[in-house]
Amino acid sequence: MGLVEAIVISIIAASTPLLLAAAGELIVERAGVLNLGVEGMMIMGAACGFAGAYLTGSTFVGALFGVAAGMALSFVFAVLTLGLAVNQVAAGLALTILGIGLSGLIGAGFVGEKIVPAPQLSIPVLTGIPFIGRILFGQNAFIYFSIALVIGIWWFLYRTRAGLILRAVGDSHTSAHALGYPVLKIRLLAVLFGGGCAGLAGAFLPLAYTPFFIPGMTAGRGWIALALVVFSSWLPGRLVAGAYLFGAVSILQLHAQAFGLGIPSQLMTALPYLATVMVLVIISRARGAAGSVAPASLGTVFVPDR
Amino acid sequence: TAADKLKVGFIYLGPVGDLGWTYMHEVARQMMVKELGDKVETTYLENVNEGPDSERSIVQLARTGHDLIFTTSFGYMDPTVKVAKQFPKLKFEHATGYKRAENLGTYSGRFYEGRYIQGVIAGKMSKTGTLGYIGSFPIPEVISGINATILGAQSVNPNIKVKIIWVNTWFDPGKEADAAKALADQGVDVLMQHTDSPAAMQVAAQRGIYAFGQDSDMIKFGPKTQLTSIINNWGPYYVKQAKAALAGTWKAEDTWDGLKEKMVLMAPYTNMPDDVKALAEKTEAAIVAGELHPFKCPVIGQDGKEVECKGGKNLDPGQILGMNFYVKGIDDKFPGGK
Amino acid sequence: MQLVLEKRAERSTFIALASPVLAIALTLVTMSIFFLMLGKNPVTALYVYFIEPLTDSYTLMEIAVKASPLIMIAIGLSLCYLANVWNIGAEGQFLMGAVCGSYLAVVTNGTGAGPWVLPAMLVMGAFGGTLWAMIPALCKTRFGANEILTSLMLVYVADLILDYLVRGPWRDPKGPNFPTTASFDPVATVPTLMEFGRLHAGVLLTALLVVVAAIMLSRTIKGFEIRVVGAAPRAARFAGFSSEKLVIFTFAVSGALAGLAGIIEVAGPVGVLQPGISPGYGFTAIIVAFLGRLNPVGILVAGLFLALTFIGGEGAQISMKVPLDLTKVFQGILLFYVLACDSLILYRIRLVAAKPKAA
Amino acid sequence: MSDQGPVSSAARAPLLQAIGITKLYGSFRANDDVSIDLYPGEIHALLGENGAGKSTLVKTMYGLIQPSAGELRWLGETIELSGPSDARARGIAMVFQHFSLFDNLTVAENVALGLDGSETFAAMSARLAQVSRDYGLPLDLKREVWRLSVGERQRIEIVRALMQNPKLLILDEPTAVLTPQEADQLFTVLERLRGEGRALLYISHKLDEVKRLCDTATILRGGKKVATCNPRSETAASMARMMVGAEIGEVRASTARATTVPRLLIRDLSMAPDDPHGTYLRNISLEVFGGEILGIAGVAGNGQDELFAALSGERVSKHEDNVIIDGRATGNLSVTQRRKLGAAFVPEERLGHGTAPRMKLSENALLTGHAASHMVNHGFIDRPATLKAVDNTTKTFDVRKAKRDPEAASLSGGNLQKFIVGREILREPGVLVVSQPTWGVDAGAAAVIRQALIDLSSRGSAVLVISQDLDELAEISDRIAVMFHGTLSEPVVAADATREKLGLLMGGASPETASVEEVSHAVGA
Ligand SMILES: Nc1ncnc2c1ncn2[C@@H]1O[C@H](COP(=O)(O)OP(=O)(O)OP(=O)(O)O)[C@@H](O)[C@H]1O
Ligand SMILES: Nc1ncnc2c1ncn2[C@@H]1O[C@H](COP(=O)(O)OP(=O)(O)OP(=O)(O)O)[C@@H](O)[C@H]1O
Ligand SMILES: [Mg+2]
Ligand SMILES: [Mg+2]
Repeated sequence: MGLVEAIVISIIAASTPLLLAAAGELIVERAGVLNLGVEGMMIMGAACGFAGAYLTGSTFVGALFGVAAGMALSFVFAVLTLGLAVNQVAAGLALTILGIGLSGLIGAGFVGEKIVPAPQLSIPVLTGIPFIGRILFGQNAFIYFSIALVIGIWWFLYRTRAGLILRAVGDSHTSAHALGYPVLKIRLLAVLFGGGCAGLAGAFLPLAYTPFFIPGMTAGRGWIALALVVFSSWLPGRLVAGAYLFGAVSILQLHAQAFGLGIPSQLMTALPYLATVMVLVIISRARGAAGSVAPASLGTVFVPDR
Repeated sequence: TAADKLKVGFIYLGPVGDLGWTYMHEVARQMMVKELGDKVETTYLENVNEGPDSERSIVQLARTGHDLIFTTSFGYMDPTVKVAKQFPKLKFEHATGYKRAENLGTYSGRFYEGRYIQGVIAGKMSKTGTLGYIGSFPIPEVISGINATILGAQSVNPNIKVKIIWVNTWFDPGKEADAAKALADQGVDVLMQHTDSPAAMQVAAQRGIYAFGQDSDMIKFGPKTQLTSIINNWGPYYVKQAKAALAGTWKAEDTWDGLKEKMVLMAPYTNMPDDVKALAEKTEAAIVAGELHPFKCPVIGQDGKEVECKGGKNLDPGQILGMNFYVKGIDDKFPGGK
Repeated sequence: MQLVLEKRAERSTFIALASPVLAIALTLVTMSIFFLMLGKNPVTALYVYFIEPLTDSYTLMEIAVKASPLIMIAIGLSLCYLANVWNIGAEGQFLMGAVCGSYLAVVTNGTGAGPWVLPAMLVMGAFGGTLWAMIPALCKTRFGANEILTSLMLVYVADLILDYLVRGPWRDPKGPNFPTTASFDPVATVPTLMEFGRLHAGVLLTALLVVVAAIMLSRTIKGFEIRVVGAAPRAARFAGFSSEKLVIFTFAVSGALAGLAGIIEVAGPVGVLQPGISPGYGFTAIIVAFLGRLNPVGILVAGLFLALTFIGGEGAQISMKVPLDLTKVFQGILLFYVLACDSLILYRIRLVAAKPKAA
Repeated sequence: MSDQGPVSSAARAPLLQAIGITKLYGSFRANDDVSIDLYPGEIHALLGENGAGKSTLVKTMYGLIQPSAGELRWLGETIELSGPSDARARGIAMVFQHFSLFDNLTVAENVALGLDGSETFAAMSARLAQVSRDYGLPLDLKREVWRLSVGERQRIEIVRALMQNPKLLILDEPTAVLTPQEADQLFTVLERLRGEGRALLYISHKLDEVKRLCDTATILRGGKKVATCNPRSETAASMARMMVGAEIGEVRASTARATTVPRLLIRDLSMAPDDPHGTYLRNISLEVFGGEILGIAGVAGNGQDELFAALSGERVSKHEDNVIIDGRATGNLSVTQRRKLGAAFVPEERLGHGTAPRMKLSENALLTGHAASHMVNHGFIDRPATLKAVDNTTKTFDVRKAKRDPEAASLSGGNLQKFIVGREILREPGVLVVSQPTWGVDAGAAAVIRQALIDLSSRGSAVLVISQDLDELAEISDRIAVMFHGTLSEPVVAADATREKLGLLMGGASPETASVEEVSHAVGA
């Protein structure tokens, strides 16, 4: 395996949890809801995903557990923000605290245990193709799923009526309500979907990336995922670019260190963050007066008249 | 009765389940409870931030009747000193620090001894001649570990090279795995780490290269991968100090124990040919016997100059505990100021 | 049957006062259930969490010490949020305040410098926070870059800058090369107010800030400007208020307050600059700001209350041997209840019979 | 009541009957036992003051809100509408008073969202193109709504309703934002729909057009039905009397002479829009003399917003002598500085622009009053002064509200507009620029506002009124100029300005400014 190939594979793997969580949050925000609790849902997904896989021996069941855990937590968020019109920023942050606490309690019994990591695809001839073989045909299911998910989201948003309705709800909940769309129900579904994705992203870590569970193992990836949604200007294509950019800089700085370039490691570690900011500034500047394209009702509460 | 029970408190840096530094202190606490039974009552506070929270946490233990308090991270040094002054009747033990008082002792392990053995094994086992080292933060303890490793490796392979990646975290399994992959991708065939999780071990296992565990025996995470592991074995020390406190013989001391006193243990030497294993065992025995010191003078620095030898035969403890140079043979630039 | 919300014509003042009480009551019930399941006495547990810390002068002071930075940061953040400026990088501004303020402590260390050092450090700290906050502010006003992303990313960068400095250039030259500056000289230390304990002058500054912010927001034209820009940006422009200038202003003020909180923590309770000086104050303060309904007095209460749960949680770890995670779960639940009950101030909940679906 | 109804409808069965509809908001009766019958082939007007309950009633008919009491009958059969889709399924379509559009979606997507989705998007788009051609309501399907003018947006709403092939079409104030030509065009469409045997329910404050168009009118006052009549046999005044329950005063004409000194002078003002889809202002010059009201007519979206922003100082120009207020060059001064010079402004949008909706009236008084320094001392707000300003406005302009200092949003549109206009006029500005002073405001409130403008001018102030309502301009202006594509025509004396002439100018027909192609674009033919 050549170095470049190896680096590409590492980048894809490092970007995948970010992509999964951010893709879910993109749908949530497209529906007009800002759920800042991604980190909390991810760590719950990690804890429950590991528990599921450990207890049943199946990565797939583990992933389902992770999805369910993320959804369960996001449901709490939905009850508060949709049902009770609570401020979304505050509820999202509270969700993070709750998720970290709960995952610690749930995961405590599984610390130090180990599972078989998610298998990697192996197709006799294809996987053996030089360079692209491993990249295209030798990854684990999470990675294919993350790509399929983003393509699916793109297709859903721009090619289906349900996606149109979702975008409409995010653009103007008053208009959507006036036309008779169940705004809160649609948002509930979006929030649950986002929770599921965040849970899956969290589950990816102990199931495929580093097959064991440690409290706090998401290490801030939920926050990065949130930032990536902003970075993407709520566009699925750009989300992939953003997640992979972040992953790429994260991995490349490690390689640069290993080559012994002698640059302070703190600067290297800061690179992914700095790169993201700089690219965002460049994009924003190019977009100029057209301004932000955030869903117009993002983060605002909606209480229908009856 | 409760009155003659010894209440022992612990302040932990991470969560008890971090599988690394804090976990090993927790294992030791449990050992103390097991050995001393109802002669002791123990309490721990986990995830205690090294900044403004730590002093309060220590005071809270002091105020709730804990007679012996272990603060288990370097960052707790100043708060521990302060609280020890406020509670002169209580006994304090601070790990890895250097400030002491009448009622405040310090303790740490000579982990570099284990690192040296790992270096010897790595030098023997590496085919590519390049070792990979994942560093958390460039603090003296980690630096001395890297140096000891290289000195050990050079003793069997003078041309050994090392690639170092700093991840700037003690604890981010994903990042540790990424660093391990990067090293493996760059042709490293023996991995060492000075971060807390078993992530690097698992990457090594996937890649079919060798690795060393850290803090605890991680053989479970790499049955065919782990060569050995340094084990932080605080248990006997904790038991000893608690017994001393119970007996009224506790004194504030500076304890810096290594393989000989079994504060540092080596996990079984596995996955290596018998000759390497024999060499490792021989090295260990020599260190235990005091015949071999990893930092035996002359130590040559990266710049090719001999490091001043303050300890006579070996570098003195202060030089090792505060190590801020790389030895010759490490190509990388030394991180941080001199 | 279905629960629906109905907007109240006017906010209910009674519920505004009753809601926290209700929230705490609900939390107590939930916690009691938890503790019963764990086989512990819920009454003791609740006493440990909420009452015990209030019965003792040391913990009372500690509540103030813990709440002080949270409140100070949250007040700055509330100005941002009222103006619809989404600064979520207060943690980074806190760290940079600590760094810039500490610079003076580091260079004057052991030089016998006069009592000007501490005031100058506070100014530098506020300046450092502002400087760091100006990056997202200017990226927003100049290039339209979303401040949520930029301010958040800069938190990580600030953390690494601090790390670099204390491991490299600012490391205590006399220490054994550990990542910390030398302990600050007395002239570079925030004085404590009592013989014992850690209650320090920074707490007074926080109290003063609460008053100033309360007056500023409700009585001054600047406060009005902030509220209008947030509530109705177009009306604000019509009133002659520039939202761009306000982005700069609110970022600058919140950065300054976060930076000030940072240097006070370092020069006060911590006493040296080292990694890990913040237990996430910048993020916790966001919750404090919203829990306090973006109102200075509310923030004061919310900050003290959150500090109480931290210290009560510590007490529970010690005396009941429950894991820290349980405390976090309770904090999360408590926050949810508080937020949920607060929504009753604006809405009333009504039970409605679901209409049968017309075929 | 049936004895008052048109003869033709007696013979046929009603399509939709609302019987005894009552809607409670808390204890407030927005609708109180309202009954109304809608017949196919008939345009039924629903009239009433602001807040009379018209929108509430039609929202009930569209299933958007559930009545507290009463029932709906569809072709004689009692129905319960669980929601708008339910209503649409039966053939009820609605054009909302406040648009129910999605700014960031395209026209086609907006229309698709108003349909049940049983056809593919492509088929829907094709049909949409067909329908908009058929009814002469052209739309650019791929454009996003935020790029469109108000008239075009109204067109989307109407076409969307037509796409449902409705049996009953409800239109809530559809002409409030249309030019006379656009309105005429809409009437043609509505008449055609009536001819096709559909029932139409039509809400409007413009009684003349009701007289022209409608077969029956139901009048609400305070949530109650007060009359059903044949608008053709009533006068506008008699209907207004029923709506208000009292006589509406005539507006007294100005008595002042225009001075020879222009108090507001616009000199060769050109300005790029701040959003890329706004209108360029091109070489605008105008003099407004003290003592006169100068009206600016024009189709919305021809640069009125930009002109207002340039005059108010919400956007400053580079050249200071572009805008001269009482002899002072102010082109580069801020809003606040212009106010200090004695200028005052009333924007078109009441909520969110003229006022901060969730703030109290006293705070909204401060919104523009802070410039005139007596409300602010050394940066501190003088609360009593702001409250006094509210009281003064309330008293002088008869602002009706529930308590002394409520939130702006809790006032009805007409009362809020009176507050805003009063807030500015009580400062006795030397120059007043006001945009759409009486949009969607009922006749009573409109009369108060217009009178106040006239009185201000007669005290010697220069008043510039930007309005789409030609009748209004004719009623109060001394001279009228027309905006088209960012240019301003020479003002003509109001007495000489016929409706037709202005209408043509609004379409860009003046020889020096417009080509034929532009005309058709502007009027959307
Ligand atoms: N959701 C609501 N909650 C409480 N009161 C309401 C609500 N909606 C309307 N109202 C009240 O019902 C009254 C009637 O409102 P409605 O919108 O039906 O008036 P309208 O006749 O359409 O007025 P306009 O001519 O201004 O459109 C209003 O005065 C208002 O006070
Ligand atoms: N959700 C609501 N809650 C409370 N009151 C409401 C609500 N929606 C509307 N209203 C009330 O409705 C009234 C305004 O009704 P509406 O907006 O239909 O017409 P209007 O404002 O009277 O006049 P205009 O035709 O100019 O819009 C106000 O009194 C307002 O308080
Ligand atoms: Mg209305
Ligand atoms: Mg209406």
